[in-house]
Amino acid sequence: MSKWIRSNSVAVIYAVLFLITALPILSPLGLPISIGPTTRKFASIIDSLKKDDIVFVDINFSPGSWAENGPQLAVIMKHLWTKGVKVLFFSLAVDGPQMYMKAIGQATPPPSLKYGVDWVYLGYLSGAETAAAAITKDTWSLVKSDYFGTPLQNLPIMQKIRTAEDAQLLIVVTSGEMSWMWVRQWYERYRKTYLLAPISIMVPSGAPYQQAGQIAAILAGSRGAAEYEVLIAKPGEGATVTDALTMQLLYLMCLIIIGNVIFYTQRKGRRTSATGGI
Amino acid sequence: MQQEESRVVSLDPAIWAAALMTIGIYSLGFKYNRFYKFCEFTLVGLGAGYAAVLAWDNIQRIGIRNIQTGKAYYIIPMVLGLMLYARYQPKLQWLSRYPLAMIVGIGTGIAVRGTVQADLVSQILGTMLPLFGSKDPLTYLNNLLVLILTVTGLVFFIFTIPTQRVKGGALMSRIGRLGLMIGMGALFAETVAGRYSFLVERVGFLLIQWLGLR
Amino acid sequence: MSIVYRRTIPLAITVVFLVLMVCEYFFASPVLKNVGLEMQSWAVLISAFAVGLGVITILRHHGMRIAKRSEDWPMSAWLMATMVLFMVLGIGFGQNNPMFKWIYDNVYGSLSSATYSILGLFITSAAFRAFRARNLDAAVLLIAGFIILMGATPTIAALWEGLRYLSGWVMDVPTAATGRVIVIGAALGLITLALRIIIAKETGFLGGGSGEAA
Amino acid sequence: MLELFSKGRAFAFFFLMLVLVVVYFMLRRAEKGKVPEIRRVAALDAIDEAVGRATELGKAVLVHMGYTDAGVRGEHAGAILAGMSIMAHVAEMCARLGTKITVAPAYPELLPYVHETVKSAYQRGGKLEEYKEDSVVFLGNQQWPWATGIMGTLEREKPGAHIGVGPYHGESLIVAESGARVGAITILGTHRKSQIPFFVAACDYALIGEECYAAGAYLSKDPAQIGSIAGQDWLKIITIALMVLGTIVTSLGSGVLSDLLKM
Repeated sequence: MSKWIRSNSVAVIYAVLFLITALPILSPLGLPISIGPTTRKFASIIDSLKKDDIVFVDINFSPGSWAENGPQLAVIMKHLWTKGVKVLFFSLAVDGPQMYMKAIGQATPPPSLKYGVDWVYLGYLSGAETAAAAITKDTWSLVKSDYFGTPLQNLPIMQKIRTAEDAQLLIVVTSGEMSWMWVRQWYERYRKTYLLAPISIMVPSGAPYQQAGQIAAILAGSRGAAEYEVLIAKPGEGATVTDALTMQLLYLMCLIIIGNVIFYTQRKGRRTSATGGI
Repeated sequence: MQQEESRVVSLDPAIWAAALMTIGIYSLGFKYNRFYKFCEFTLVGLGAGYAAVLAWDNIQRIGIRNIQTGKAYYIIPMVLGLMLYARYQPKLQWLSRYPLAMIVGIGTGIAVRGTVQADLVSQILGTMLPLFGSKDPLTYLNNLLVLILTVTGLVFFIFTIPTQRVKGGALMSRIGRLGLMIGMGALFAETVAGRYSFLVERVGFLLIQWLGLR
Repeated sequence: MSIVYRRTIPLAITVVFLVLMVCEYFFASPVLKNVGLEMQSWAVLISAFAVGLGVITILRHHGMRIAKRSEDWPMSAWLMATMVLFMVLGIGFGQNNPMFKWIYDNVYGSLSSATYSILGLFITSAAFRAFRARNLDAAVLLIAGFIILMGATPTIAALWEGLRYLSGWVMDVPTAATGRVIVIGAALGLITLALRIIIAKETGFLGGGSGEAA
Repeated sequence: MLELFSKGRAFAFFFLMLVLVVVYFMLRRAEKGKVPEIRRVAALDAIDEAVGRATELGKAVLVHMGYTDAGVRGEHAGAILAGMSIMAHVAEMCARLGTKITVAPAYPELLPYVHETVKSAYQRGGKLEEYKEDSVVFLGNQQWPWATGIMGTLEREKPGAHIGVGPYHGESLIVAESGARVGAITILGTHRKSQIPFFVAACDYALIGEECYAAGAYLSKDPAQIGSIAGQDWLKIITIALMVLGTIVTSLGSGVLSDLLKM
């Protein structure tokens, strides 16, 4: 048995990883988490919105990054619903509509809010940065109707929205490089608040923008979403993903320790340079 | 990952296709097999087909539409594009080099021009931080550390000047290398969590949407 | 003479466009800006034509395998079939064709995201191998990585608040310096490479071997 | 004078000119016979060793030049060309030693150059008859198809050496780890700082940033090209000097130098 494990060690490592990942998905563990300062700042900015303030939300990701961006979008929606603000959703990513539908299924708006009055979704807008420039400069010139085909003149909410000047806040939920472009198109041009909810591997690249104040706060991936869920007491998928992540990371740390123990007790094996030959 | 009510295996062929393909790719983690090969060949085939679709779209959008709207000189890049195919005609093979040379020139130009501002000037600026002043002393210590590690790191990469023979050169290079090791370890670990979340998404898809286990 | 056609002229074209793109970036000239933008869209157009070369390469490669009845030739046939099918659907019926979309979402999309998420497996085995304290450098790599891993684990971070600051420090100070060293070095290296191309010292990329056999 | 330049790019332009002048000067100096001594770069020396080892074991060599969606017309063109130089060198070695080589470029526009490079390497080695058209494979120019294809190719060919320099993105670790899995000596390099740690962790040898760009010059052993690397080194010294000077000036409360750099 132990011989078999040794010769198939990689396969065993992977198999256990799958098990560890599956466990919290099947039954959430509710592991404790601490809430970071940027998550607090992110939430407090949304919290400081007044009734009838206008918020732009770019749903800018695809199914592949749902695990990170989905819980973010859902928890942001849940928080927005409680503030009585008017929300303009749109997507600069092709798969945006699919993601909007999935998120709103999880963050169902309270019955007091009406589509077309309190929020609207414009669907996918092609053209990346050009589209960003256009929707902020003159929303009505870029789109004529919402995602479901209703002309803008029939949507009460749209009577209040003509340009970015009407809005107080932009929230971008994204898995891509489009976030830096929004600094130019939103913060630099209109000097309005910009909140970013990226996947976690993008967080370091966003740090300089945050330091410079161009991005007001960054919500870091699924973990940020989980912290946010705890903060506003609205449990959601972020906690599940974070549980799984915790288990995976603990497992990896155990593996690393085991690897070192084996290395020091045996001191043999394939001779490779330890640090990529540098 | 969706909170679906039904606790049964999915009957949707789309979900089945997606699930089987996912398992096929994962199977490589355990052993190379024909199922993986099937998935691989499917993806490579579809990828090449998709590339062709996108390319055709670009030819229409940039080439044909511009010509139709009066920018007749877009004939030139169209002809240049066609010249690439001269490669299949031994006598005219050299013709295919010209459009290529042009793209290579444009690309290298774009690479070089962006790098000076973003990677040289702004990085030098980023290092020029005060070492004393009225703020928290820890800030200045950190500023100094960044400066030291950047300088020694650059020294470590010097190829032709024998830094080892300069007094203190060997030590600087050593510190630089250790600094690099910290950075590499940290950058690697930093991305681990991000990469795992994609695995969570896929496993969630398999367990919940496909098998209906929750 | 053939060298003039085959090497000198292409190299000259590369250099001209390289310099043009660099000038466009630095100088405030509307004319240059327009020319630069136009050239970039020419490049997109020419590259679109190049995709055909890829398709031909695939058809030849796998066609040959089928003709020779090489091992597993039906797989090659399958690859060609998926490619052609996707091309016909996407180009002939448009990217909004329901069948095209179905394959894109459920097969192409699933295979792609499965491949992306297999990173979760590979990063585990890579970390298992790499994070071993074989010598001082590797130990430093391990410690830095471990601190970041602990900081990234929500439960551990919840137990000890200080960890968040420690891992923040590792990212902000030594790792920032590492990033800077790499970026500055790469920028200098890139410009040097471009200069070697401009003065025809580095021609390895032109096809036909490196420098000396020009 | 300043209005000639786009806003905030004047200093960068002069810095670029300085870089070019210094490199050109050192290059000329080396051409005239003052060739600098170059230190060994383990990862670059390892390329020759790896090809040699693959030959001894009767195994093949797999080479690629990374992946980026814009190909050679985009911002990563330089790194791709650096990868092409290494590929040319490896092809030449393989032709000389009679080792099977497979090149898998992710850029269709480069296919003609790659074909010609491999073919002429065999031609120069006097082994044109051994050259096979299918030593260049195309696995598409889309990220995940290409990465999947590389994984599969590695598993099927079980090459002895696996060498790649160019831009790499999310697929970097997949490519590196797959090489390690099949026991190939894996030597990968990139200029993208976010992917280098993966290569350092998973490869036998990793080429870091500038080492990729210097590879062509280093492997060519051409004095002029090595001179250019010396120029690059002197620029590092100048950069260090600027940083130290800038820190001192800033610490004294003056913004002169930072204003100059932002010019």
